[in-house]
Amino acid sequence: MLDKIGIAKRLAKELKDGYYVNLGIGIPTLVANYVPKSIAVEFQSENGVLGMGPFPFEGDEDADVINAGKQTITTLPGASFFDSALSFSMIRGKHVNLTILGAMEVSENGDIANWKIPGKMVKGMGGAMDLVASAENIIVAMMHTNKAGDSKLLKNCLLPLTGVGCVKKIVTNLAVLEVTRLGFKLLERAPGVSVEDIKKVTEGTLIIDGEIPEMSF
Amino acid sequence: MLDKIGIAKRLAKELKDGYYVNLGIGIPTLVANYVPKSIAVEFQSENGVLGMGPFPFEGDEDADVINAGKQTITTLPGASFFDSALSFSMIRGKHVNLTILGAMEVSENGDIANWKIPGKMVKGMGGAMDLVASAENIIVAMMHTNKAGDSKLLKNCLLPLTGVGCVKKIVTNLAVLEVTRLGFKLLERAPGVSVEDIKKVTEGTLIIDGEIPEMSF
Amino acid sequence: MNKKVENVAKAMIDLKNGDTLMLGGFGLCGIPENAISELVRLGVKDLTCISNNAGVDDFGLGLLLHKKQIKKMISSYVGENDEFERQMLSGELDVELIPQGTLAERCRAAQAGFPVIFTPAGYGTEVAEGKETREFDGKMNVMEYAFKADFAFVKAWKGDEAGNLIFKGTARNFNPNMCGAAKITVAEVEELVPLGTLDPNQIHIPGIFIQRIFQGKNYEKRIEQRTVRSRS
Amino acid sequence: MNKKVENVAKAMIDLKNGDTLMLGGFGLCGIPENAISELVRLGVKDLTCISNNAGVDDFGLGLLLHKKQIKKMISSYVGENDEFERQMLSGELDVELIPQGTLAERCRAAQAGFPVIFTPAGYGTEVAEGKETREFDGKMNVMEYAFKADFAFVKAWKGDEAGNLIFKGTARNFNPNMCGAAKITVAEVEELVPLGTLDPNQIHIPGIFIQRIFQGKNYEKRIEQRTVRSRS
Repeated sequence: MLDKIGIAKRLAKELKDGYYVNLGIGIPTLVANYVPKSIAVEFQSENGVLGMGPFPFEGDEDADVINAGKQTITTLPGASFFDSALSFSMIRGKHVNLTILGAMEVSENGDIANWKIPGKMVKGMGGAMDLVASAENIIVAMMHTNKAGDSKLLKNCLLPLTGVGCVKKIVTNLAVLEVTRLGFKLLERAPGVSVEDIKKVTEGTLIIDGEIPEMSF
Repeated sequence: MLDKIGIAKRLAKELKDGYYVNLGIGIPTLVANYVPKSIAVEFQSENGVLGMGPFPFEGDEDADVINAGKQTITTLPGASFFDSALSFSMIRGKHVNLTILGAMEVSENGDIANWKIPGKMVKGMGGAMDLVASAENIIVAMMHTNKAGDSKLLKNCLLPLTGVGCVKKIVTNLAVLEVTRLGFKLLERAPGVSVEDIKKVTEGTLIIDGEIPEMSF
Repeated sequence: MNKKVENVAKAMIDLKNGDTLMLGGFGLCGIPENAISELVRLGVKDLTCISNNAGVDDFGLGLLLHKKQIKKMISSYVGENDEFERQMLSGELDVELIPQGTLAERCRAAQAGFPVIFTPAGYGTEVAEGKETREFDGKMNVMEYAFKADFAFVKAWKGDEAGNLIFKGTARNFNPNMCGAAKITVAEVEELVPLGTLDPNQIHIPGIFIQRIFQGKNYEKRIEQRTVRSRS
Repeated sequence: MNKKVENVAKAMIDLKNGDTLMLGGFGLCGIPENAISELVRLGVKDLTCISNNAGVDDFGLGLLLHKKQIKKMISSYVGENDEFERQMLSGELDVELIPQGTLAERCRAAQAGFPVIFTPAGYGTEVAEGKETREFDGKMNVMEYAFKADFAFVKAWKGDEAGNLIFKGTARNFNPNMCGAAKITVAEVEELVPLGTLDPNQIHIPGIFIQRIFQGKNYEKRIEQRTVRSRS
């Protein structure tokens, strides 16, 4: 079973040389720490920066340079700042190559719910609806089950949707799965996790085709 | 009767303090030379400059700084350069206060034709269609008649239209006219021109209400 | 072309109860701090505020919420504010949540004179409920209207009396898109520089979109999430 | 993120007959001179060119027209070109004239992922013939589609290997709006500067919209209308 850092490390393997990547809040943010040295990627943050670097050294924080999580950041050589409209032109126009974001639920046809729980305070969708509506390569990073132990990989989402039929791949603490026409196709198991373990906590259709390899890092 | 410079001088009286103005090619361009000293106006050129100044001194021409007529220009303090989309945001978004442009024909309901003569080489509408479709204050500067002596102020335009119901005022070599619901309302006569003279060469409905004053400069 | 006004009070002399306001900023970054303070001081009520976020409890739009001056918020994310939550759940505050890119583009549409946009964002979700949807090239889109607002309050880094603006870093965000998107756009700047100082080639927003500009003061620029790494 | 290619030939290695090209520039100002020369050298045919103007007889797109490489032009103004006129009147050349603001925004729509725009420009004229029209707020609009193009060729003043661009003066024009509006955007720059040289706050177009960039050469920058005043 993976912890959050393990999920982030596995997600980092999805990065390809030359990718522009938008990372959501939470586990996805950690992915930036594990970019393979052999490739160049640039991180876009929808509040208006491309080419984000690490957090600033203590005392170097600039209130005017933050990411979409409102965290103080730095920029790398080649970075640029821009307005919100141009930022979403990058997203809507499919110039961002990969979006990694968290979710409360994903359905077997690729629907995603990650912004609203009826009866609870709604914080808003932020840029998530634009991202999932347009990105061609969307990977969800999440725990396989919620705190109550219920599967988050469902036949149909129960929560209000963020986007329809958009998720391509899911990396959880237990597995890597691809969203196919027939359901969740199991691609990899987390170390020490069996196919049976994954079956038990996957409510949506799970496709197991041959031997399922254990993840390698 | 006015010459081109006279028309430009009369047009300059339409400028108000604080106006952003787009001047078309031909007579309208001359208006920039007669801005009253008491007011501040800024000239916008749709190829991407605000705050145009006079032509450069000989030898100072910069191929990268031109106006929409492709003429080399200079800029004044407070000028800015921008892309074509933002330029037409200024126009379509009604941020430009006054547009002065030439015309081949104007109809009594404010239609304008100024871009195409069937059978002749069509040069294109350039920015004229955007300007006339959106500007709230459009003044046409033209000769009252064409080279054949026919009226250019018509009941209906005969040439393909550039825009519909958009012209507010017309300044010709003979008169200043306002486009009203009932037709062309004669506001002023050019020096030495009688109401009869204007009647003769105005094909569209001409409204003469009381004494028509001679233009003053 | 002098758009300069003496201070923030002069800049909003004709603002009234019930007005619709656009306010730039993302989180607390690039918000028009002086304008917000003046709105609090004026005590204007029943405001509709178009702003990506709603501030925090004791800063930004949170200050207006605290005094119950806001009738309706149009935002994409409002998560950092307890008073907001209380008013929203009690029904005192009307909230319209829309996707962030849609928010930006509805501002830009108003600035650029477009009546509507068609965007895929929100299709198939409750954001699209009651809205026209339409397929183009095999993809469904939602029709969204340009905003209509009385005032836009934006914050820039540098500006001149002609209204030309330059923003800094990610404090740019929605500010340029809101310029000229309301009947009156008021810009507050950290530094009002003499005309001719700004390079015409490097101006982010030309003055034509701005009606009033003033030199702001006492910028706090609060940081919401101070994240650092150690120097070792 | 290195988008740098050695030269213009490498930048258009996969360009082919029948492609649709966007070309920046207004008149002869800010046109991608190197790309145009290479298109002439390659002799590719049946091109559709989206460009505000069509050059003059012996410069700019006029060079391609002269060699009959262009099948169709989509422009707003094509007035300065005798060969253009001849080919158009003889029916050899297909010409679609559209309003300049519509041209800019159809590029921008492609860049920004919008399928269509609704603009008042051209309503009631032959430009609107055969197109959907619709009233919003009492005003009629014409529906126009985002362009689809294979290549966009843009010319910038300065750029870096990441593809970040800065334009100069009115040579900016359509260039930024075409970046990322085609499958492949090729930028040629007068000066390719080392990464990190450009101020992130002053970049007109971030590199994400650019696939290939190269240092151009031998810029002629011809002036179409040399207008001056005497120093006396």
